[in-house]
Amino acid sequence: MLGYDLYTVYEKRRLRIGVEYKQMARLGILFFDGPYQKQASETVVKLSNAALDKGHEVRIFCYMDAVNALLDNQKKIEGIFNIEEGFREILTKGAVVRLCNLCLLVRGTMKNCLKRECGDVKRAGTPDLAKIIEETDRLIVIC
Amino acid sequence: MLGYDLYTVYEKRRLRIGVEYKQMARLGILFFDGPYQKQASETVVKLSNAALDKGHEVRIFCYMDAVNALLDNQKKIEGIFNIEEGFREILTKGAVVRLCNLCLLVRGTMKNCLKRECGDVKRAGTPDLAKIIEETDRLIVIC
Amino acid sequence: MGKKVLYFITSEDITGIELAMEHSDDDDVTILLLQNAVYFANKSNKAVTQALNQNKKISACKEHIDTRGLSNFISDKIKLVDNSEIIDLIFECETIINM
Amino acid sequence: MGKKVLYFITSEDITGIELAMEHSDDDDVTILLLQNAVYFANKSNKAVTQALNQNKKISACKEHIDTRGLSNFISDKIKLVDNSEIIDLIFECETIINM
Amino acid sequence: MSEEKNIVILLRQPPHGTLYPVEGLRMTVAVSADFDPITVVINDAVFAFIKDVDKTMYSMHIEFIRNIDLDILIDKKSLDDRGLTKDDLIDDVEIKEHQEILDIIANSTVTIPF
Amino acid sequence: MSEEKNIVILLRQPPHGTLYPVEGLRMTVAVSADFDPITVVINDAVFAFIKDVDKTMYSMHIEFIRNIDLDILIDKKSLDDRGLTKDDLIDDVEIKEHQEILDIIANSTVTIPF
Repeated sequence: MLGYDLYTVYEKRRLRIGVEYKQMARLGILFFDGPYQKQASETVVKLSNAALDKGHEVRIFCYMDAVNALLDNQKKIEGIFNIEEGFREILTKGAVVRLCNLCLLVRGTMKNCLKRECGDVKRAGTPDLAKIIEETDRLIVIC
Repeated sequence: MLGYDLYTVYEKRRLRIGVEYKQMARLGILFFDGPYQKQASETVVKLSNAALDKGHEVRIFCYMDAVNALLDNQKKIEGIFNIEEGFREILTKGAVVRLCNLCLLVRGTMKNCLKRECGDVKRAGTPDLAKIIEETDRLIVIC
Repeated sequence: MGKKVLYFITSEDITGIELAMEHSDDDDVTILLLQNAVYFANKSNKAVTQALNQNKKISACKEHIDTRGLSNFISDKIKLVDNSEIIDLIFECETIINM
Repeated sequence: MGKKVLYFITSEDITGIELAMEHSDDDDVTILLLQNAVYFANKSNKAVTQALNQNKKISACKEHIDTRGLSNFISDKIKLVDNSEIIDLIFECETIINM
Repeated sequence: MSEEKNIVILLRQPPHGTLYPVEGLRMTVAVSADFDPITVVINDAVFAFIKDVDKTMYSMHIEFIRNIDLDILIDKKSLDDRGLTKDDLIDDVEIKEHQEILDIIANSTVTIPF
Repeated sequence: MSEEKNIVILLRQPPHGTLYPVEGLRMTVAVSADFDPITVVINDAVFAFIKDVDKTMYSMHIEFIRNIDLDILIDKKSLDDRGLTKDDLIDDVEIKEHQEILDIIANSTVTIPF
């Protein structure tokens, strides 16, 4: 929700101050890997934070194992970057997160993901990635 | 439970018929990958089935993402080998499955795994892998 | 002949095959390819061709070759084995080198 | 100069660097290395040395270089960038080739 | 904005053992509603299009992509490296010289790897 | 039975970006209660033992392994391939010629890769 509110703000800002808007752009992020096995989900969180802190908008599509990055109850362990906390933070800052529905279903993790009260996180289909590509200025893929 | 009962049977059989016992051996399996991203969990199920069908005993240690192979509610999708069903089958046939406790905790999937009524599946620590190595005749690792 | 050794190769890391090729000829070495490691069985793969020339035994999981449609692309010298034969091979060998 | 192109390389697949090296000199090409792709920045890596000789720009994620303790092993010609600079680079380039 | 974006879906991983190439094709299909994505096939992903490979998960997507006249382009260099030829492949794909593949990637707005 | 088993824990992946090498060392520690595992380090895993690498997750295991007098052996060939020398590494490891590494693996009962 927050993400789309920010979007409205940017649009208004664009109409108002033109050039300045250019520095506020929209970043799309796609990734495939689950947390704790590979670094991708940590990189997604850190780059999202950097983009959000610079005033950009961030829209993330979690594909395949990446849906598990949004699981609830990830235990904090010293020395390991907690992925759930990372996603909670960027959701609070307005990031939009879409989770591949079919990927959740097949893995049996449909019911254990972060809920809407954490921010604009929703189940989605592959067409939603097309939408993210269409509505953002750049798409990066974290392998 | 069944696994350990079979173990007792084999021990008795060893004492009774000596040589014949050699054909009933114990296979340890270690793997690291979750379901649906890589083939490892499917291979584990198929090799376990083959070993169990030949009368061998099978003890599996699920490390890192592999713990997610035992998640409940994995939706059946046509054309995709259902990993939950595969593990339910080998558990019924007496396979022993141990899940790395810390790996479950950090992933937030502790409460969603197959329960004891499915067979001898339990949370465990790395010392339990040492035990599996000690108590089996061969250890294979599926990468 | 020394002991029977099985290189049990399930990953696409060529290191396993390289190690097997460097393994002492005193032992009876079999290289078993599974999962995407079966692509190493492709005739155009130099390491495997060299291993075959060195008279190392190479087997590959039949199901994994078939799914990938590779049966026409692999050398005749590679033995295709089913899951039951793989289990036998595992227990026949005294040493298992997983890769 | 043509357009600005970013090779955004986050995987340990050398193909991304090979493609970048074959990219037309008409464009302004930057290769950005992240995650374990930063190992390609090692001085002893031939592909990256060649890319530097071709005057391709190479950047690497500073945090990922530091965690891996690689700062003494990489060429001076590789620019270390923080996450904020990575975001700027992404928006400066018109084409993003992810690998 | 959408008309200006040239999207390349880059398949690079082998067809079985991971779901990457099949998910890549699924993405080509999904993205085709808004764009005209080009599917480019390099490295071990070329094995996804040999005649005898199990296509249970693939055929639906390949057929859809052919029916809407989008291209699946195979890198000839990747074929050569693997000792494969045109005759080994199904008819629904087109083989391109390596330089053409490079040009297509260079002219994309975004390349998405699978 | 347990005394006869020679276990090699084979580290082959880089130290960060995946948890494989640290999990491998954790396994060496766990297995050391019942066996005398040898940790063998090849390929990009050698980077886990350079001086400047972040060892937050590693140091505890490395210290434990040293304290119980188990060996961490580094393949010299893997070092050479990466332009690394003994001076780049921490003191708790031992460099072995490639042939010795091969012999140790050949003489194992089971080699477990990470």
